[in-house]
Amino acid sequence: MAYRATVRGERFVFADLREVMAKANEEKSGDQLAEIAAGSARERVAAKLALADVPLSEIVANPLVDDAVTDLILASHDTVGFQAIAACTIGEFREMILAPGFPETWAAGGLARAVTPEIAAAVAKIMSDRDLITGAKPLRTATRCRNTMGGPGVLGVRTQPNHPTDDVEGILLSAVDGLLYGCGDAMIGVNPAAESVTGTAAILRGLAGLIDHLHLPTQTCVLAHLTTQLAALDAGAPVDLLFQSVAGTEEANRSFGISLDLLAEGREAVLAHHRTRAGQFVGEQVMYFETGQGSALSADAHHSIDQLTVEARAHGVARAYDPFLVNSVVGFIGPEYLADARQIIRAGLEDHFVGKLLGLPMGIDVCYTNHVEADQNTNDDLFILLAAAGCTFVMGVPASDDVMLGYQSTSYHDAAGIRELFGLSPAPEFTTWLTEKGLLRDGRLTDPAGQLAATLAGGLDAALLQATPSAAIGTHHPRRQPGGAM
Amino acid sequence: MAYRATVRGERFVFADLREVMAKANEEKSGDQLAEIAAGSARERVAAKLALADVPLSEIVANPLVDDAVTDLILASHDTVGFQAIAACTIGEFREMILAPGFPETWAAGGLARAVTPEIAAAVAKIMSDRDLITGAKPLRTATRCRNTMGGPGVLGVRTQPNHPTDDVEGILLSAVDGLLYGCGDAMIGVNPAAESVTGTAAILRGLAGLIDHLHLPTQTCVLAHLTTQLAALDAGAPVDLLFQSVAGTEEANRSFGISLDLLAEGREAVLAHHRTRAGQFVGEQVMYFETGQGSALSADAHHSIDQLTVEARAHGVARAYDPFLVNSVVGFIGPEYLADARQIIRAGLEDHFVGKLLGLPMGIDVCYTNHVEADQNTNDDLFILLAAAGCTFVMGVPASDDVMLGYQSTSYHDAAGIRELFGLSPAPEFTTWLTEKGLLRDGRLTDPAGQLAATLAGGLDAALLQATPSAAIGTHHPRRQPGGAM
Amino acid sequence: MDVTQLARRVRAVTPARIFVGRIGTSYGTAQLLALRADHAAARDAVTANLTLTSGPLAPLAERYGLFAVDSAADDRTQYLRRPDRGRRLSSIARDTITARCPHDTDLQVVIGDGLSAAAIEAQVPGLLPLLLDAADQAGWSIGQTFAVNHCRVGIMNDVGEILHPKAVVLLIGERPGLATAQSMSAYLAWRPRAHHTDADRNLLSNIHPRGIAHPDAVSRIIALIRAMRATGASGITLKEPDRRGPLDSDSVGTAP
Amino acid sequence: MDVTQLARRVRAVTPARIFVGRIGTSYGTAQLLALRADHAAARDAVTANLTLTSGPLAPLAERYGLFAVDSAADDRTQYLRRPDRGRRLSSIARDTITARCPHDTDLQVVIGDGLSAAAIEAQVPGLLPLLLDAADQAGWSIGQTFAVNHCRVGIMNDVGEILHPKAVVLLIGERPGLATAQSMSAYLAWRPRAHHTDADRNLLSNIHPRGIAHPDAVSRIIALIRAMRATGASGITLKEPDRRGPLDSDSVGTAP
Ligand code: B12
Ligand code: B12
Repeated sequence: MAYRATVRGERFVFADLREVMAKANEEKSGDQLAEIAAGSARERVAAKLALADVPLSEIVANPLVDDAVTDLILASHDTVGFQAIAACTIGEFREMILAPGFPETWAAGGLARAVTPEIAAAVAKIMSDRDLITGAKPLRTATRCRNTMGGPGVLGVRTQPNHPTDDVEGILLSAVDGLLYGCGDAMIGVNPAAESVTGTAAILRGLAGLIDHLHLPTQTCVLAHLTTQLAALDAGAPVDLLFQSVAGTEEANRSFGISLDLLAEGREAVLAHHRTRAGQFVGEQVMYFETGQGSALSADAHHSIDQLTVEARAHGVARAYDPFLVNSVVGFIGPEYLADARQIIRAGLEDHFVGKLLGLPMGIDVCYTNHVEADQNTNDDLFILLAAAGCTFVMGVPASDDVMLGYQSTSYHDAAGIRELFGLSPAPEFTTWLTEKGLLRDGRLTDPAGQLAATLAGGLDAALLQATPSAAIGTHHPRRQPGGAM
Repeated sequence: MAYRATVRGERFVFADLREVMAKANEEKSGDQLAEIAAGSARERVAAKLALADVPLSEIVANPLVDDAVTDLILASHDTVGFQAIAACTIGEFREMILAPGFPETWAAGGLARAVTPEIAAAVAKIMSDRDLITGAKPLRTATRCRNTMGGPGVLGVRTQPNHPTDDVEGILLSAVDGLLYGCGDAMIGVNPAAESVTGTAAILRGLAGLIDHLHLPTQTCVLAHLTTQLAALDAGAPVDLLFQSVAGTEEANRSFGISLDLLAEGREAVLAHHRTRAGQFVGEQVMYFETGQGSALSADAHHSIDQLTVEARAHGVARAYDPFLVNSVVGFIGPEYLADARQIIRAGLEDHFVGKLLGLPMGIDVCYTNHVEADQNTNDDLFILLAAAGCTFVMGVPASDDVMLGYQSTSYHDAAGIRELFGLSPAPEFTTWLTEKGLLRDGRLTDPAGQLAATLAGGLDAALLQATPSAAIGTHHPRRQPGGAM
Repeated sequence: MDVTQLARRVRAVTPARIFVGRIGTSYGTAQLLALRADHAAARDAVTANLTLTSGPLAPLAERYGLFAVDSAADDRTQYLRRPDRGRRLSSIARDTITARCPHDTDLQVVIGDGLSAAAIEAQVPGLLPLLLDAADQAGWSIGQTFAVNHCRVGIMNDVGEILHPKAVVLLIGERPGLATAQSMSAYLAWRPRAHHTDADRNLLSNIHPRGIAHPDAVSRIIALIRAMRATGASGITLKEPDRRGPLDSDSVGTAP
Repeated sequence: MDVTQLARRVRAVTPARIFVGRIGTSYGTAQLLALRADHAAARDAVTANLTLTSGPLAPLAERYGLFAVDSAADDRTQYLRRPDRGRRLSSIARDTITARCPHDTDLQVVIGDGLSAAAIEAQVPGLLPLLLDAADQAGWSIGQTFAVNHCRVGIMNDVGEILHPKAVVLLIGERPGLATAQSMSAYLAWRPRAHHTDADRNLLSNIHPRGIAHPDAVSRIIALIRAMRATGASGITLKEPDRRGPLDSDSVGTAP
């Protein structure tokens, strides 16, 4: 079915929903790369006008691609709740979201599950940045693992203490530094440089040791491939959160080496494992997903769907597995998908809004690479906009510089600073811990006393022993071993 | 005196302070147009490094240009208070500003007057966006005219109800619309299309009528040339605030048709006039200034000083006349000075920080023109960043579209939305008025009842009579007369 | 009178987008997208070039022998980033006007695209004949009108230096707004020359259908020229004469 | 142990910028500007081109007869925006390697600039000889190593289609970070061909002075190749062998 709109006398025709969705997007280099972007500002507005008049039911009735992700989305669609909004157009749905009272309806009626990813993407396309921020702010979803994320006034921080050779001591030291800034409540999550089962297990054990010895109310994660984490779990390593990068099409997920079944199996395995560690968990959300505009196109698996819509579908995948946290790593890949500061900021606000509307515990890795037209001021700006939008969590990377992944995110300093600026706190359990340890007073970081450093360092040494039990008796200090493969 | 720095083995030399100041700036098309910008990212960092090591005393001792503005700056410099910071380098001064306790020192000791515009500009150059925001937020300066601006938790809004032919009815209707959004507390300020004394007087009388008849606790301003406003004052029109665009060099001000003496005389005239209207004013701040990066260069009167520094000097000019409000109209001129969204956002944050550090009641007209690479999302973003930074006031333009000046600013909607998002209020006197009228309840806009519209419209008609007394007896409805020249 | 009646009153008196309603604190979808559409149109206006050989200006060019010269800006892109070039005539332009225009006239009219060629195309055909007729009736000698591509206001100085007219009127396209891209200004200067700044100029802005109408604009331009002739100066010291004041043509007659 | 001692411990074990102190919640000025300087350097690294004819790679090119071909990306700017082009060989490149490289070898090594030619210049001179020697000692037939300008990981498919090697090792520059622009990856694939995705590949990343050292990298690459040879597959099903595991050369010997 074709869509039409006229702008100042000029008529524009769009062949199908996929085309009108793509052309209604704000400018993105990735959509241009895919050769599906609007050719002019006028065509873009025309597509927005046409899209605004499309009823939600029409979007649900016309899947953009026929694959397993679409099946999953439709299977998990709350068709009963959907009746309340099915007749709305996208333009009306935007107004409904921004009108007073919507957050209450959304929360009370569980409207999130009535919204499909494609609907969420479509409405984001016709929203201004302020709409995306105002719209997202009141939509909060609380989740629980070893602590509680998403509560009111909480801005979580996942620390990312990566190391170029997965050296456990280096990792733990970075994590401890984060604690001094009140960071790590969302998770201490390490991306391993090596895809090795023993390396992954060693990091998992080291992090668990830190948590045990410091009595830290937070959860850990090692972001190896899901299959590697499961192998480490089989080998006896403690897994708090099972991670996987997910994309918005079946084919893109295949290029990531996963299937939806694998995700389901992995989740079951970790839930079972958690039951063996009774008493450690306050909830049953055990999955952590990362997404980001461009990854499907990067795998040439986007089926000519625009990157905002594919990203929303990735959120749809994540939602089906009841995640603890979901993270769009927004400027991570490079200029081929988001060319500059302006596109990164827009994408960050879109992904956050879409995730929130879908009911996800959505966080954003506010970041950029060194081959894109952006800099740390871009990060400062987007971080503050997201704090205003009520973002669930952000990243804490030492001085913003990830020494293994080669990109810049938000730092421990940034996170602490923005929390102060907005009067936001870490997760409640974590806030209690920080306050008890004397690291936080009246919501402000303190200058920690020397005694504390000793405690932390003690926890660290104990954790190191736990990571590599052999190190306790061997002559080699663990850091002298090549981390990833030890 | 030459300045030097080495970046990764590469040596950079800067001939003098003016060069190091210019090259330390973030990228701006205006500095490139003036051929004084850094040639590469490395040179820019080198200049920042060199500038960070310059002592404040050296900056004060080496004026960048010898003119009346410099004389004014030096004459009004608090050299005694300066002793406390004179030995600091710019890098140390940045750290002092960001350290806990600085806002208290600044407020208590009146440190603002010890800081010269050039020092404020220099420190802004080595700050990140987050620094500029965190640094500015606690530095608040309260001012008084017919109400109180700058108090804690207050975000003021100047409405700008312009009209292409200065039609008083059109202007008042636009102003009334703003009131329904809680806007107009900072001022109702009209830019006239025509530079006519009678036209200016008519608008001044119309606005005063609105205020009288609605008992509005706010102040008005007609932004004609200062000499035109004074002629209207002489002709008996009521002037609350005397406006003038100011620039950072004597020569640029001359191209604006003003001198420092003229500003002083104008201020005295309005103060005298206010004494004849006793009881209407809660304070003696009677000046309103607008500035903006690029205006000196536009008049070819920048003396090869970079636009951030010249802008700071314009703030220095404003400060000398004890202003009620100062406004940097940040993206107003065009791409020759600020090329795109990124440059506009950066300049807005810089101007706001510099003004605040200097002790000004600083507001920002968050705006862009249609020949620049920016759009309304840029405005949304910068507005929110400034709200986080504690900006004194912003603009309220009907649906963002100034129908006379041809540019887009922030709208009544935007202002109301951002106040809600951040929990900020209008000036206290104005909040009371809005609450009494039933326009505001618990800090949220209400849906005004029909009765209210009648009241407003009644005030409007009465005000119109006041604007052009002859209209009451003549046959012409005022709007049928060519506005500016009537 | 309720809010709806207020809104009706509004549309008669101002093009401003007031009483448009709100959803929470946001615009309705139609309003939001209308702003976007207008923004797209305004951006197009900035990049359009001026044409005398076809379109609405062609008959006028024919009638008044108009021709176009270039400023020192190479193209539209450079023009936007280099206003200094838009303020200078190219050397060919200098030669052309030296050769083709009478010098030392009472009035020299110049047309400049400025930031909106669309404004020129929309306003000049109506306004220019009225202006030249009025000047003629005032008994002033009139130069050869010409157009400048990629033109800024400062071009008046070069025109003054080369042709030595008494008064220069520059009809130039204002930057396009969302409400209209057809707004034109008339900038005026008395004996403009190098180093004249804006403090030495006067202007009338917002000449367009919802702004100043052509006959009104012309009588105000003429009144300003009279005032310049009377005082021998232009700029900041000269306020736009009150229409009932002593400088109005009715009271002062046709000379100066 | 106080915070200063912790900080000392840090510098020995990680290049991460930890325990750097704070002013309020901001960086100290020196730290802030150091990050800016490193950012400027990283951006330079992205735009640099690979050279075999001079600089650190020249002796190596001489010794191993290295030559360079181009991907389908025209230049650095296009390369950044068009990864699809960086994944294909230009048609000249296809002809060149068809003609100059032996086909059907056990191991084909390819060098790609990727996002950092500096990484290649810093790592390849040390690593390549060790790698080729080790492969030789394993008794594998080795192809003619060559370099690809403006290269993406996906280029391995074209190489596989044209030369039909068993294993391909692509040494490619990772995107530069602030800490180092010298980090290189080795991507591996077993019989790569069209439509292979990243799920069919393995890799070793962070080969640089503070990451994996050359001898270690080489033994891990060799171990991965052995594993590929043993299983006849690469990619997601193949985890990097444990260094003490059954696939280690010590225990499995030189074949496969
Ligand atoms: C960018 C990146 C990504 C991007 C790739 C998209 C893109 N167009 O670039 C995204 C976000 C999609 C990604 C995803 C994953 N990545 Co990754 N990624 C990187 C990173 C940070 C930089 C790569 C780089 O500079 N490439 C150089 C340029 C020139 O190559 P390119 O052709 O432009 O891009 C290709 C490669 O980046 C490649 N690639 C990226 N990641 C991975 C992972 C694997 C296993 C493979 C085979 C290929 C691959 O995919 C791109 C398209 O072909 C590296 C870290 C590093 N320091 O290298 C990690 C890294 C390579 N990724 C890693 C992992 C584990 C993954 C995931 C498996 C995570 C997960 N659990 O799902 C997924 C899935 C990868 C897959 N099979 O597709 C590990 C690999 C560990 C190992 N030794 O095997 C690394 C080393 C670090 C890490 N932990 O993230 N990744
Ligand atoms: C942009 C602008 C400015 C900019 C000019 C800088 C620049 N490089 O463009 C700034 C912010 C500096 C400015 C300042 C002022 N402006 Co102004 N400005 C405008 C605006 C919005 C657009 C002009 C335009 O599109 N120009 C077209 C392009 C092609 O010209 P340009 O060569 O690129 O730019 C030149 C003109 O803009 C000119 N210019 C701009 N304003 C003024 C004002 C006067 C009196 C003169 C003679 C020239 C002038 O200066 C530029 C450099 O030569 C108009 C509104 C409108 N709708 O036109 C008001 C307008 C022209 N300005 C006006 C006024 C009153 C002023 C001020 C006197 C205000 C004050 N009290 O100080 C000052 C000082 C002007 C001066 N003498 O220098 C009035 C003029 C009323 C009248 N009929 O005389 C207008 C109509 C509306 C308004 N109230 O702001 N202005």
